[in-house]
Amino acid sequence: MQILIILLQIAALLAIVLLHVAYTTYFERKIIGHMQVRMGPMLVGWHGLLQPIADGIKSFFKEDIIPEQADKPLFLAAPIICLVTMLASLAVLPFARGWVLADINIGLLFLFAMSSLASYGIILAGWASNSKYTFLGGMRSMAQVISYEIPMGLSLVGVMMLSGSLNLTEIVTAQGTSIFSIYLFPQIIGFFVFFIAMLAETNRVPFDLPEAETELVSGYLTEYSGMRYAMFFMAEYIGMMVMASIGTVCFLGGWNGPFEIPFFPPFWFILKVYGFLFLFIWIRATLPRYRYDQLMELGWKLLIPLALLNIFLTGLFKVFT
Amino acid sequence: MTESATINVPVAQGNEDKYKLKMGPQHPATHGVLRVDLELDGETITDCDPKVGYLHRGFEKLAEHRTYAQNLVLTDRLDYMAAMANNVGYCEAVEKLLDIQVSNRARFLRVMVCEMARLASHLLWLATHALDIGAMTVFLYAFRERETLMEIFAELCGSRLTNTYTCLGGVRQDVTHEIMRKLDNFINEFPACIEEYETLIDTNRIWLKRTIGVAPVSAEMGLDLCLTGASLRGSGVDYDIRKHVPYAAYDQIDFEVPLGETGDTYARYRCRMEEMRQSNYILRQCIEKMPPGAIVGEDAPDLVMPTTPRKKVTADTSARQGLIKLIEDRDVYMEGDIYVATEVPKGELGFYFISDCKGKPYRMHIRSPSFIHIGALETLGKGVMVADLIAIIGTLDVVLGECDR
Amino acid sequence: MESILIAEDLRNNFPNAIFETQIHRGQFSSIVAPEPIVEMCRFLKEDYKMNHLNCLTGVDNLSRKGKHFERFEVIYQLYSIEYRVGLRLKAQIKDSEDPSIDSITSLWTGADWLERETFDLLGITFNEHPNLKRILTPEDWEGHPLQKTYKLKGNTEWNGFTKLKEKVKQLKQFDFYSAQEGTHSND
Amino acid sequence: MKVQYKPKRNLLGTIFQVEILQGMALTLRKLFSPPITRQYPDEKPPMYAGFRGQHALVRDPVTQDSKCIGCMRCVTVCPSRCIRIRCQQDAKGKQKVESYSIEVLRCVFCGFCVEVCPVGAVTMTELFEYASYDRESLLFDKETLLKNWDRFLEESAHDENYVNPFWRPRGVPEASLAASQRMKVPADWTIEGQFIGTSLRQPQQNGAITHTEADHA
Repeated sequence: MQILIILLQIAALLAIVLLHVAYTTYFERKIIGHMQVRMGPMLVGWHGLLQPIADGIKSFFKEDIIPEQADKPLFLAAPIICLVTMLASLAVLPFARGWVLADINIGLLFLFAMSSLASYGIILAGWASNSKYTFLGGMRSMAQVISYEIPMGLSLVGVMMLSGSLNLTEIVTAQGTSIFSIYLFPQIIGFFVFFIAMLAETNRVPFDLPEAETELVSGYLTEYSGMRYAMFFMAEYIGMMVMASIGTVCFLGGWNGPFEIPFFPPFWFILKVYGFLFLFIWIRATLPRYRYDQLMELGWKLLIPLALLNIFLTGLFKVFT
Repeated sequence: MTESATINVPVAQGNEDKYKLKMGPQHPATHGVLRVDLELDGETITDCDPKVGYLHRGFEKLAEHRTYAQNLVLTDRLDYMAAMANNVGYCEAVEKLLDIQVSNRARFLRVMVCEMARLASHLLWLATHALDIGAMTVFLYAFRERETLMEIFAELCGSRLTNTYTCLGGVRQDVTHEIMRKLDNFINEFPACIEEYETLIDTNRIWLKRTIGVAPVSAEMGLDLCLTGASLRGSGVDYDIRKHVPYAAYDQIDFEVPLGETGDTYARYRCRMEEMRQSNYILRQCIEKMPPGAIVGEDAPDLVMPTTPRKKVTADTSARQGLIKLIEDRDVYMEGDIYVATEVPKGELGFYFISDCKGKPYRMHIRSPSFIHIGALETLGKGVMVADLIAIIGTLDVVLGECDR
Repeated sequence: MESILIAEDLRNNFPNAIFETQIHRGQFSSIVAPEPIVEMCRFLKEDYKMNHLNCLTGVDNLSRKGKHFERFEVIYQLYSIEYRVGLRLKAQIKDSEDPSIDSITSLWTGADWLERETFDLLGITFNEHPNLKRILTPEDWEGHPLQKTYKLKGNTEWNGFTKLKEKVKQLKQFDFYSAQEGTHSND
Repeated sequence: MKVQYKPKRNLLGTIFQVEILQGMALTLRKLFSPPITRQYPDEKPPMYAGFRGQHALVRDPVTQDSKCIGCMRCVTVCPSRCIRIRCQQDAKGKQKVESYSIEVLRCVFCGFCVEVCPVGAVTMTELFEYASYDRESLLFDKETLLKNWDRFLEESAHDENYVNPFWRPRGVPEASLAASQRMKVPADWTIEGQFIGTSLRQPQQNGAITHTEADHA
C-alpha cells in the first residue's frame, strides 16, 4: 500500500515537472521573443499556448536517426543517462514542509552526485555520435563540468556551515534565524558564485559552449533527432529547475515566504523557482557567449578563490558568534 | 605575420595530435557557403585553409556577353546586403569608361542610396557578428532597423534586395515626398537605435573579452594583406575612396572617416559603429541638399537597348530620340581600359573594364573586397581558437556572393 | 606627385622593360615586359609608397589588337595611399604552352589569392607562388574559363556533376515509404 | 577622426556588473514594448506602385486583349533572356502577337522589360505570392499573363488607370518622354513637384520637412 502511494507520488511529481518543462520552453520562447521585439510562437492554440504539446508530439513521432558509424549502445544510452539522473535528483527536493519524496540526510550531496552524473550523458553523447562537432562539444562539456562542479560545491559549503546540515528540509528550517529568514545576505558571495556556477552547470548562456550554435553547429546534440533529442532537451530544462530549486532552498529560504498561503504550501517555493527561471531566460536574451579558455579562467581564477574566501568569512562569522 | 596569435597555448609537436575539422560550407557561422578546413590542436587552430567557390557563377564571363546596361543586374547579386552600393559602383565605372555625364540630382540620389545600403549592410554585419559571438538580441534589433531601410528601397525602386536602381547616366526612379518623409523619420530615430545596440554589447565585459586583442592587424599587415574598408581603417590607415577619389556627390558632402588604432576586432567594430553614425549624418545632408532637376543626365545616351536604334530618326517624333542621335554622332564606346573603385560597405569594390569599341565589355574584372578578406583569413586564423575564428569571419565582414562572383 | 612622373621615372629605371605608357580617361598605364615585374613593383612600393595593391587580374588578348599586346596580360593596379596616385602595370605574356610570370606574393601577401584566381580563370602560372591551386572552380575542372578560346557550350558535364547525378539516380531507387516498414525495394 | 572608446569600467562597475545590468534593463524594458512582428499571412506587407512582383500583360479595356505590338524590345533588353515572343503578319500586313511567354524561374526581376515597353503592355505587378511546386506553372504564357493582370486589379487597390513608375519614370522631364509615356501621374512624380532639399526649398512651401537641428555625429 505504501509503495503504491509512493508510486502515485512519483507519478504526480513527474507529470507536474514534465508539464512544467514543456511550458518552460514555451515561456522561454515567448519571453525572449518579446525581449527581442517579436512575438514568439503564435499559431498553435491561442497565442501559441499549445506549441509545447505540438512540439512534444512531433518529436515523439519523428524518425530516430542513428549515424552509421556511431557507437550504438552508448549513443542510445546517453540521453537516458541525462534524463534519468536529472529526474532522480527531483526526489530529494522539498517543495514544502513534508512535500518531499525522500527526506534523506545527504540531500545536497545527492543532488551534486546526480548533476555531475548527468554530464556523463553529454560526454558520452559527444563521443558516441562519432562526429567532430559533437566530440568538441563533449570535450567542452567535460572541461566545463570539472571546473564548475568545484566552485558550485564550495559555494554551498557556507550554507552547510551556517545550517549545520546537508538535509535540504533542515537547511530551510535553519534559515528562519537569518535576516529576512533567508541566507542570501549573509551568504552573498556564496550566492554570486553559486549563481554563475549554476548557469555554467546547466549550459546556459553565457556558458552554453557545449552546444554553441554558431561554433559547433549544435555541439553534442548535432547527431540526435526525434525523441532522443527531446530527452536531452528535457534533461536540460529539468536541470535548470533542479538548480533553481537548490538556489531557492539554500539561499532564498525554500517554501518560507512573507506569509503563509493556505491550501497550497509550495506557493512561495514555486514562485522563487519561477523567478530563477525567468532570470535564466532574461540572461540568455542579453549576454554574449564566453570563449572556452575564458570560461576556464573565470572558473578557476575567480570563482574558486571567491568561494574559498566565502568559506573563510563564514568560518570567522561562526567563530565570533 | 603569424604572430597574430592572441593566446599562447602550447602546441603539441608532431602531427598525431592534430584534429582535422571541415567547417562549412553548411555551418551557421560561415555567412553563406564558405568552407574552412581547420587543423586543430585541442581548440587551437594550427592551420586554417579557407575554400571558396561554392557560389561561383562566372559573372566575369557572363559580362562579356551582355551589354553594359544589362550587366547592371549582375552587380545586384554580388554583395546582396548592399546591392545599391554595387549598382552605384558599377555605374560610376562604366560612366567613367564611356565618359557619360550624370545629373547632379542623380549624384545626390546615388549618395543617398549608397549610404542607406551602407547602413543596411553594417546593420546586417552587426547582427550576424553579435549572433556569432552569442548576443542574439542585437540580431533582431538590428534587423528591425534594416527592415525599415528595405521598405524604403522597395518604395523607391520596387525591390528590396536586388535593386537595379541606377542606370548609366543617372538613376531609374526619383524619390517622392513620402519616401523622404520616411527616411527623415528613420534618421531621426536611428542614433537612439545605435545607442541601444551599444548598451547591449559595447561595454559588456564578455563582448570586450571576446573582441579586444582578437586578430590584431597592424597598418603594415593590413596593407600587406590588401585589406580595405573598415577592416583596414580599424588599423588606423586613412584610406576611404569616398575621400580619396570622390565619386557621385561625395565631394559636396561633409563627413569624417572613423579610424581605429589597435586594429583588433573591437577596433573594427567601433569603426563600423562610427561609420553608421557618419552615414546617418550624410543621409541628413542628402535630405537637406537634394538639388532639383532631372534624374538622368541631359546628354546621357539611352544605352538600355542593346541594339543600335533604327537609323531613320525624324526630328519631330519626340525629344527623347534626339538622344539616340547622339550615339551615332559620337563614339561612345572608345577603346581603352579603366579601373574604378568605390567604397562599398565591405571595402573597396573595383571594376576593371576593357572596352574594344563594342557595346559589350571586352573584359570585366571585379575586385571584390570579400574575396581578399577571406584570403586574409588564412593568415589571421592561425593560432587562434575556434570561437575566435568565428569572430574573425564576422569582423572581416565577408559575403560569399561577392567573394565567388 | 602625378602618375605621369612616376611612369617616367619607372621608364628611366627600367628602360628596356617599358614598351609604352598609355593614358585613358586620366588613368595611366604602362605596358611592361613580364620578367622584371617583381622589381618594378618593389621599386614602386618602396620609392613611391605605392603600398596598396588595388587589383591584380589577367586578360586574354586573343581578339584585341594593339601594338605591344601579347596573348596574355596581367594587370597590376597600384595605389599610393599617401600621395593619392595610382599607376597600372600591364605585363605582357607571350602565348605558349605554359604562360608564366613571377609571383609578387613576396611583396603583398594578399596577392596570393588574386594570383590563384588569375591562374584558375586564365591559366597564367605564377612562378614561386606558395600554393598555386584552383580556387573558384573545382580542382578537377578542365580548361580556364576566362580564356577567349574556352568553349561556351560542350557535350560533357563536369566530372563532379556526373557523379552527383549518378548518386541522385541511386537514391531515387530507394523507396522511402516501404523502407519505413522495414522492407527495401529496388524497383 | 579617431574612434572614441567609452571609458573603461571602474572597480565598482566590475563588482556590481553595472554594464550587464544596464543591458538587462534594456531587454526588460523591451519585454513590455509592443512587438514589431508582422504576422505575415494575416497581415500583408505594404506594397508600393512599381513593386517588381509577378509579371502581367496589361489587358486593354477596349479590345480585351494584350496591348503588345510585338516590337521585341523587351526580348532584346532582357539580361536573362527569359522572354519569348512569336509574331505573325496577318493578311493586311499588320503584325500580330501570336504568343508571349515569360519564364519566371530565369527572370532576375530587373524591370528592364517594363521600362523599355513603348506601349506599357508588359508590367510587374505588386503580387508576390505565386510560388509553385512545379516548373511548368511558372512558365507564364500570354493567357496566364493576362489573367495575372486581372488578378492584380482584383487583389490590389488599383484600377485600370494604374501607372507603373517604370512605364513613366519619376523625375524625368515631360518633354523627354515619348508620347505614349505621358500619363496622368501624381504631382510628385513630375519634375515640377519633385522633392527638393529642405535647405533649397522656400520655407512657406507645403510638404517640406522641418528640421529643428542637425544631429552632427
